[in-house]
Amino acid sequence: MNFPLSMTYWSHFVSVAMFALGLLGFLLRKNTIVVLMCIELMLNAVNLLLIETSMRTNTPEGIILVVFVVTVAAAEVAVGLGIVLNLYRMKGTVNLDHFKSLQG
Amino acid sequence: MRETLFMVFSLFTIAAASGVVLSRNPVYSAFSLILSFFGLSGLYLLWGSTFMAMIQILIYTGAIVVLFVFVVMLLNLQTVRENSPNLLFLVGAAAAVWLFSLMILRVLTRAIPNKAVEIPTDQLRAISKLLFTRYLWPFEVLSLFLLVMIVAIFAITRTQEIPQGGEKK
Amino acid sequence: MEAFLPVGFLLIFALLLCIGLFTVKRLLGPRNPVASKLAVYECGVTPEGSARAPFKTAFYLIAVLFLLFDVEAAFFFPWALVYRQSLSEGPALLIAMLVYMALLVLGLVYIFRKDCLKLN
Amino acid sequence: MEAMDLIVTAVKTAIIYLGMVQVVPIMLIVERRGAALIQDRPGPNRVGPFGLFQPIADVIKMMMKEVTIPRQVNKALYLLGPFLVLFPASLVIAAIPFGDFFTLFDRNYVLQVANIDVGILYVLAIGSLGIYGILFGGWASNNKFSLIGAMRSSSQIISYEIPLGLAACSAVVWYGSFSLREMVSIQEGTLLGVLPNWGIFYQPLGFLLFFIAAFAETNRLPFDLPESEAELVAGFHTEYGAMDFGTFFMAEYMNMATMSGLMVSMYFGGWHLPWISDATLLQWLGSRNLLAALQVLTVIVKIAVFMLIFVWVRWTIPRFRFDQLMRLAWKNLIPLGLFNLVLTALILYFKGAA
Repeated sequence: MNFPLSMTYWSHFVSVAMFALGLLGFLLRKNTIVVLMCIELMLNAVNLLLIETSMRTNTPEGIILVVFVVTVAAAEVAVGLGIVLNLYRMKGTVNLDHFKSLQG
Repeated sequence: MRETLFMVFSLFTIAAASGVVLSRNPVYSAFSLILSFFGLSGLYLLWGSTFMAMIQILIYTGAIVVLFVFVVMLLNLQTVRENSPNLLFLVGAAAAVWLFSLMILRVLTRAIPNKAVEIPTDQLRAISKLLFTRYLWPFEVLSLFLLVMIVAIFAITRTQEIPQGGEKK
Repeated sequence: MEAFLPVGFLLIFALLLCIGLFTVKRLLGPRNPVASKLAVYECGVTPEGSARAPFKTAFYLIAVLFLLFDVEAAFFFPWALVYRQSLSEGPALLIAMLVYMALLVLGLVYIFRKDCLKLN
Repeated sequence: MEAMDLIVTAVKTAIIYLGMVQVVPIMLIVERRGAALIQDRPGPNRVGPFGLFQPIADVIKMMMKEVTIPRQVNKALYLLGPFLVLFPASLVIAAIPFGDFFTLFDRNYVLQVANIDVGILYVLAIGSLGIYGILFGGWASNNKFSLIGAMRSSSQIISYEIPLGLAACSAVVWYGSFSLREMVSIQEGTLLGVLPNWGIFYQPLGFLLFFIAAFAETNRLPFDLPESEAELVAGFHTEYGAMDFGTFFMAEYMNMATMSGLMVSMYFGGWHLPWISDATLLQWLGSRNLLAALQVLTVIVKIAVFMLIFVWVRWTIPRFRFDQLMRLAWKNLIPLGLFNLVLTALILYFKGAA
């Protein structure tokens, strides 16, 4: 392998690493807000892969798909954080361990 | 040149992304998130997609993270106590590491052309045209979707006003 | 993308300026910390309670509405870019945008009617 | 790109950047003397002839002041705060065209830091980052005034970003391009033989929206809620002193210059002199570089006019209340921005159809 590895390689690496980091945070962190941030990380990992493929193979569909992903991400954050605020009003905390009413 | 820059931005992005996960204080997490999105937009730029790079900064960094920071500051949480490692914690970590190694193995073993690819210039006009012709219906649905979101958010936050009047029991 | 190379230079110069300002401030300014100098500034009154306390969530609504409208406004831009060129192809693009905007305006009207932002 | 090109580009960038930083000392004296003129008092007139060396004295004073880091602050973010505002303010100037191009060693260089094809999006995107310095600085200060000031300031900035974007969007519809350079080149010549062919005559409502939003984005009066001294001490920078405070002000003046530059490029013909085309000027002057110098001078004069308007408005219009501010943004400016967009599209459509 010659040293400055290709951009494709790095894109895949960053994408996978970011997705794994997001997943790690999503599973391990207890702060609901940080968990939502980790979801954003995972979405962005996928976005990077989409843009990489779209630009490399010169197909515009990937970028159009990213446009939709961005919108959905924005809406998800807006509603998600609204729910977090509501939960905080009811329980006085954002620690995920305290939200157990659905556990039975 | 381009490859080296790409490597620098890649490492920067990953470092910032790990900052999001590892910071105890949610404010630092949000700050790392900004840096990570900034790095990502650099990567998009290096791939030649200037439009998406700008949208990344405009929407993600300029609006979505603002919302995160707002909520963190409005609630003014001191650090939430993270649980000490228990079984569930270990299973979660193992799952993430397992998935990571699986994916990275796939990336490494697949023959990726390790040569500089021809970067096409961003066919911005062509993409926009496509968005408003072939993908017009999804695009209009997007608008409807955002409208529904506005209503939904108002519905969620309105219930908040009830305990606010008479202080919490 | 080559067009963005000078922005890299600008980034470096801006960083240099920031570092310069930081060091100048550190080197030239005297330092004589006294307890009352380092206290919270609240017009001389002894501060009561921490500033880190939760407060009104009205700001959240503004931020959320900004986020949604910013997303909508951002996707006007690709349309704006191609609109002038495609005038000869009939009103398809104009109608597409009008429908898109009608939904946006509907959201705006909803906000005003329900008075989400306490504007009235 | 050759090494020579790189060096010329770096030097050009440095000169433009240093030039933009010079806005700060100049505006210090202009603002104080302008305020004095409007309020019918002498103003600073002791240091040097007509008080012209006052900014130097001011800057030295700022630098020599004691640096206090209050006990309660979150140190890292507190120290970072001012630079988080200055940094985006420095980056935005990349998109502003100062002239067509100049020739050096038989090569042409654009009179602009970077000829970005998505110029207007770049400005909006990087411009929206300035909010973080305010938010993090205000939060890290751990002071009630700072936190409330930061929240108010950021709510104001985000609310006015939408009309700003919509006004810019209408301009994009009209010019059919994202690049500020292309927008300026379209504005050459005359309209109906009497008026200069400037964007303001095609987009009067868009300009008005952009103008109002620009005031709010730069936190200038009548929208200087975050700094309202009477009720909030100093808003988000209550706990900042010495050069940190100075850095916030540097950023504010640089933002003002950038906004003026944008308005000049989008609505006031950029480097074009009214009524005279570039080709005629080139004939008169005979040299490409002389023309470039004249173009830069034109842009600087136009920006200076806008800066004076900023000062003039500051001492003329009283401050809005917070709810009035929000009502203006959401109930007036955003619907007007949408209306302007539809109007532009319809006019273009019927003009094209006819």
